[in-house]
Amino acid sequence: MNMTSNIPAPTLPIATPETTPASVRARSAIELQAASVVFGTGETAVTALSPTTLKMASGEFLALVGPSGCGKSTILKLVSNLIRPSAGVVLVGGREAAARKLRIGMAFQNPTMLPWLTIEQNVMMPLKIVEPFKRSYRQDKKGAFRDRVHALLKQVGLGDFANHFPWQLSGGMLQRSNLCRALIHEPDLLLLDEPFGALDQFTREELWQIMQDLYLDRAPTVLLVTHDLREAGFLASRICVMSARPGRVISDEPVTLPQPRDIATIYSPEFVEMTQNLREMIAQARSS
Amino acid sequence: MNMTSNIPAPTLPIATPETTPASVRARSAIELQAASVVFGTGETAVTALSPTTLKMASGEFLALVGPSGCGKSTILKLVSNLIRPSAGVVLVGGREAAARKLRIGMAFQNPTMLPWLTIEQNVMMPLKIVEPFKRSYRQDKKGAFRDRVHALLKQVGLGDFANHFPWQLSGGMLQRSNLCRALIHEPDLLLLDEPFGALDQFTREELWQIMQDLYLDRAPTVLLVTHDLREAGFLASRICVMSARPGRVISDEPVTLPQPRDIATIYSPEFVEMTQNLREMIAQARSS
Amino acid sequence: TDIRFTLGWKTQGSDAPFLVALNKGYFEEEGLNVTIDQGEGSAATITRIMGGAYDAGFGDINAIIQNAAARPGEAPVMVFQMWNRPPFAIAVSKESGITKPKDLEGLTLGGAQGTPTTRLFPVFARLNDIDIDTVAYESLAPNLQEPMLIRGDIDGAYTFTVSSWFNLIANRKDPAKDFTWLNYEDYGMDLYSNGMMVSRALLTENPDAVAGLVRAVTKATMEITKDQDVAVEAIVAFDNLVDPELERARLEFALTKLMNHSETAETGIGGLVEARLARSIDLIVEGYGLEATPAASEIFDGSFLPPVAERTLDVALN
Amino acid sequence: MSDNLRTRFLSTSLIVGFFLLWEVLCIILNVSDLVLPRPSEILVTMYNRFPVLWPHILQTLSTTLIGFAFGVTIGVALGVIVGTSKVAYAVAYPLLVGFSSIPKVAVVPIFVLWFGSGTTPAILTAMVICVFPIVVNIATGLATTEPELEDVLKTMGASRSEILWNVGLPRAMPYFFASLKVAITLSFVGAVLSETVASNMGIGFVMMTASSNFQVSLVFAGLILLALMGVILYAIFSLLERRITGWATRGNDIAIT
Amino acid sequence: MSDNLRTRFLSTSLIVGFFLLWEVLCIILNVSDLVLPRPSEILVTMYNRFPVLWPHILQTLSTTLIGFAFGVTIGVALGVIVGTSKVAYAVAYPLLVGFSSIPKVAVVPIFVLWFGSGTTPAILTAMVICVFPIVVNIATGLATTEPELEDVLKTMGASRSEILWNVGLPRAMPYFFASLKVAITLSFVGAVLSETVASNMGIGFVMMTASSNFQVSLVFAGLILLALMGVILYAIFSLLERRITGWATRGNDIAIT
Ligand SMILES: Nc1ncnc2c1ncn2[C@@H]1O[C@H](COP(=O)(O)OP(=O)(O)OP(=O)(O)O)[C@@H](O)[C@H]1O
Ligand SMILES: Nc1ncnc2c1ncn2[C@@H]1O[C@H](COP(=O)(O)OP(=O)(O)OP(=O)(O)O)[C@@H](O)[C@H]1O
Ligand SMILES: [Mg+2]
Ligand SMILES: [Mg+2]
Repeated sequence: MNMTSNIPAPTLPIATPETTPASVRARSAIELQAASVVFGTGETAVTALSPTTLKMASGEFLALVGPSGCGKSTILKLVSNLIRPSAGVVLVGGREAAARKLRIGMAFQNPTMLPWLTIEQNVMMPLKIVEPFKRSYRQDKKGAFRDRVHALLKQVGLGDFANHFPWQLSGGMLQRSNLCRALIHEPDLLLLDEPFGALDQFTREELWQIMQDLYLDRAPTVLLVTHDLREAGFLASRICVMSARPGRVISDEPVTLPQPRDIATIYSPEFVEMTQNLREMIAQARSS
Repeated sequence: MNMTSNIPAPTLPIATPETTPASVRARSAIELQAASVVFGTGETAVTALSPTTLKMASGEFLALVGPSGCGKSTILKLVSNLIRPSAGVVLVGGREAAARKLRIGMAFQNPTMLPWLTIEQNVMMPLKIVEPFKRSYRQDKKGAFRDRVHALLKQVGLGDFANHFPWQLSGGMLQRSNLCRALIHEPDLLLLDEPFGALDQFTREELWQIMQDLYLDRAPTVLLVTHDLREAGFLASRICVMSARPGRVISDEPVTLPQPRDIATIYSPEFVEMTQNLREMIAQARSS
Repeated sequence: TDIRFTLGWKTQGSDAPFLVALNKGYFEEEGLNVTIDQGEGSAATITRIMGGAYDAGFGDINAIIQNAAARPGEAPVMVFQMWNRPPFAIAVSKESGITKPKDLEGLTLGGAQGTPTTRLFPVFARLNDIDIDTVAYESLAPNLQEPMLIRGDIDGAYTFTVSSWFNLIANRKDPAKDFTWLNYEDYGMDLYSNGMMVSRALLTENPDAVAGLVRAVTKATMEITKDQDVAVEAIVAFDNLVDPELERARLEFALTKLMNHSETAETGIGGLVEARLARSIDLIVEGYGLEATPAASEIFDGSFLPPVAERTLDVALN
Repeated sequence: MSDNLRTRFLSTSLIVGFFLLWEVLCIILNVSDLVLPRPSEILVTMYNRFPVLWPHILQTLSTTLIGFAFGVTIGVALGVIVGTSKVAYAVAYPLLVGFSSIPKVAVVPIFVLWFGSGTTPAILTAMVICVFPIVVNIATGLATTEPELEDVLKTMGASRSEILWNVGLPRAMPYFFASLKVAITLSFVGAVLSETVASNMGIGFVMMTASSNFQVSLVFAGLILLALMGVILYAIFSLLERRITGWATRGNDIAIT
Repeated sequence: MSDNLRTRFLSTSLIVGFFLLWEVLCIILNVSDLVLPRPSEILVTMYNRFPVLWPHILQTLSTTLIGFAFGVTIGVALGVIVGTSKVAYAVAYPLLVGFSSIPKVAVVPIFVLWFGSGTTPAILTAMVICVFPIVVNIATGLATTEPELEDVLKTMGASRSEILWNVGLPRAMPYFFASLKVAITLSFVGAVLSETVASNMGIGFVMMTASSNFQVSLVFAGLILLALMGVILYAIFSLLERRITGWATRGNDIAIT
């Protein structure tokens, strides 16, 4: 696999708004106001999320950590407007359910590639659906789009698998294509649900680098769910810790380390201290 | 969640062969002789596994680490006889394709719960299919089996979710039920494909403990695929490192630390050194 | 003896002889256990019997002739010639101004393919000097004939008078006033038509049963010529869906227009005149271009009929 | 809940609307009742003739259900065979497709010749006519089962029949219920068809008698009765379907407070 | 490969065996050729009468295909509506089930009275008869689409129609192809039915003529021709199906060396 972290974020071979105007940018600020989610009714009701309040400015990179089943994925679904809160309000760019109008890139926890499409076609999907790419797609710029997809796939080490079907890929490979699909259309808001979970440490670190470059370059708003405190510390500008189900945000700290960070940073004493602190906080939350 | 690592491995409330006879045990020795797997033909052919030779004695706990897509899952599928090698031989208990006769517990990388069954029914499935439980199942010992399933689910923190359907669970919860399904019938051969990948560190460590207790108690043969070197070091009696696709085993080292180990062990200098060594080995293999 | 009996069509008043025999137990008196089923057409009766599903039935003698020519020794045999006049006619609307067969040239006629009227048209055309190539044919299901005739989709219909007459009434037309009927009988086709036939097997293996059948039917027939109330009662008992008044009218139509050939005076009802049958056979053989000419004896067997005196037709409508 | 009620209200009124439209169109376009009677006429006829119709309804319903039950059994069995064996697939499909392309009217007389007229051929026809859609859907359901799900049982050492019972058939249930809806309507058609050809009982017989006498509104009363029976059975299957294949049609059920 | 060949050989010989069995049984049981002619007789008749039959074959094939094409279009459209809207589901299903439970023989005369005899009612009948199975399967396919797959497009801000085109319909393809197999056979039945009721062309007309002339083997020649046409169309759909829904019927394709 020819993966080096020096490769720049995928260059766009076709004319698209390279820099999103500030007005649009402001739209990607996120606010949860006492938003809660209850699935089902009666005896079988499950509170997936306690009333949670959380604010994110545009361009922030927030990492969300917390025990299994605490409602992390639920928060991502709320923000992306896939589900509505049972109570409370979810605002994106100051408006309810405004996420529709936004360019969102979402990497689901479970890579849900469409089984009838090849990896290339799957990754191409946002270009087919999301404006302004959609327009060019119709104008038959598919060739250029294909190049773009191939470039991105190559970057994550899947250059040879563009024409394979999802079920012909390994778990980690699927997760990487899942990430590609979330990134390909340069979203203003990135919602990533454990996007590196099934990857070995090295592949993971390479993708961290790519992720960081992309963030520093385009400054989208990013909400990253992860179980890896080092991942959170390396990438995020802020880390929120959630309690066990039904979850609430119990800690909300900025990461003060300067960006860009490099892999060596995670072995630095400040970094180790920070992760240790987080660890303890989570441990406490669990026992309470 | 009321999860303490002190809970013993699930006690079996019904009469089943608690200790597998030695003769059966010997059957769970594994041997791959230059086994290779090629998917597809012609141009699209993908070599999933280079000719690989690997031996495991009965009762061994082997951890398999390696970069994404190198063929780890493929090895598990070979051993469980889900696929046949394109070339070479796969022996279980000294015989080809003998896995059929063996009590195997397999946790797939992607939790494949049957969507029409509740978690309880899903976890119960091996008791319905695998001898000698099958017999008792027919004799309507379902009540006892249900207790057993509930006990195990409770142990992994899913006590409240027995009657939920798979799609009502979070990613990590699904993975835990997936593990339960692999363990419920006390298999002689455990094949675990990243069974803790989607879990937070604490839940993960608790499950490590449960896993270790179970291993020390019943000494099944275990083949564990993982990306977490600490997990490998904590649990395994031997660690194999694979090269990038098409994979081969490039390093095969025993873990000399005495068992049982506790979580503190992973912060001990020997342990850290061991993982550092593994890390370097993998890094080298990647760059070659 | 079990006898499976098929009617010529759905339950109609004209089937009364059989239904009365059934209803009043005349078959039982002869030691026969008869079950009667509805039919699919008076020609299909022959197929049903030849196929072995039925032992006896009410059907068209002309279809027997056709089959006897093709499969000598297999076709059923007529044992009671119920209708000695043919119900075959072409109906055209009065407005069309058609009065004679020749006028049909250049028109479109419609009708079911199974109806003898349709199938005998070539013979009719030749006898009446019609250029058959100029007459277009429209194949229609029986229940479409009258509606399409009324709507003018076809110029004329190949009808079975005893059915069509009343279908036109049901369609709120006056069959006598609104339509002209070109009866085949009036234009050189003095054919016999429906009657009771039995399978060859029954005839040879159980002649007593055949005799019984004929006796029972004769008795019933004689009874209904005098008393149609009995007939209507039997019809409704067999099929309570029918309109009793309509079926009474249909029965009267059959009695007065299909069973009253002048020859009946000598042959009695059920019998026939061999010479006339022979003429019919020739007509049919010629009309269909059959390869063999079956003997009259192969078509009709009058030996089971009771003495003529017991079969003298004297219709009294009440 | 209120959403549910609204759906029900809307759908009921639309169905009622359909019949109203039929009534109104018949009046406006001046359609002769000999061609297409108005629903109100049909209803009156149905009401008046109900005592006479009742035994025929029972007859048709029972022959249809018996034939349908046999048909479903055979269909599922054949579907399983066709869906799991390549040879069976290659043999059975062409034969079944061929047979199904044949109008059953042509087959009924053969049944009548072999089994006499009446109930037996009606049951047989109801049976043979409904087998094919079930076979197709069961076979497709089995063939499209995700191999991953089967792998779960394979690793447990499950036999082929265990895999079929625990994975294949449950997975094929949505397909099965879809085919049932088609099959039951075909069964009715089959039974009625056979009754029109050779029987002295049943809705088919009624319709034949009525149509040969141009009692058009009685014919249509028969048709509406058939439709009603079909709809009632469909409703029963729907209930079953909701219970059994709920997992496949799940949506999000978030409690909004 | 050799496995494939063996399957083919086995299935061909089984199909041939079926016809041989028919032939032999007819001879042994001494079945009258008025009831069920032997395949050999049918073949001879078919061969002898082929020039006469040919235009009728073309007629039936073309009306069937036209009706089928309309039917599929309407079926898919209706299926999409029924599968995506609750109200449509509650309205359309009962009406469709009711209509489908009615033997089409009763409907054809109405078509004939409205549109004249011949090709138009045949096309219409072929059309209406094949709509229902398609609706059912498309609707079921859409209703059972995994919400996770739809979510992928929803997060991209896709419109309902985009989700339908990119997720719903591709997902429903296995269901669609299953229903096509049933639908094409029904279309043939429908077209032939209409031809027997009112037409001067087509296999249905031939069969009517033949049976009124007691030419049973010609009737059966017509039936066999229908079956053959059905099988050929089925084969074409099968090819399409394999290309389009291969993803759903995938297996492991390990190269054994
Ligand atoms: N569709 C649903 N129906 C019912 N309950 C649900 C549904 N989806 C999620 N839940 C419940 O909501 C809770 C939170 O789920 P969520 O997926 O947000 O957890 P998570 O924080 O992402 O966990 P993990 O780290 O394991 O992925 C869980 O208890 C789960 O059982
Ligand atoms: N069914 C299949 N058809 C074709 N190729 C396959 C199939 N399954 C796996 N492969 C290929 O085999 C290779 C090894 O896959 P495998 O799943 O064993 O990887 P892995 O080591 O488990 O990786 P990961 O850590 O990402 O899960 C991959 O390159 C994959 O593309
Ligand atoms: Mg989650
Ligand atoms: Mg894997």
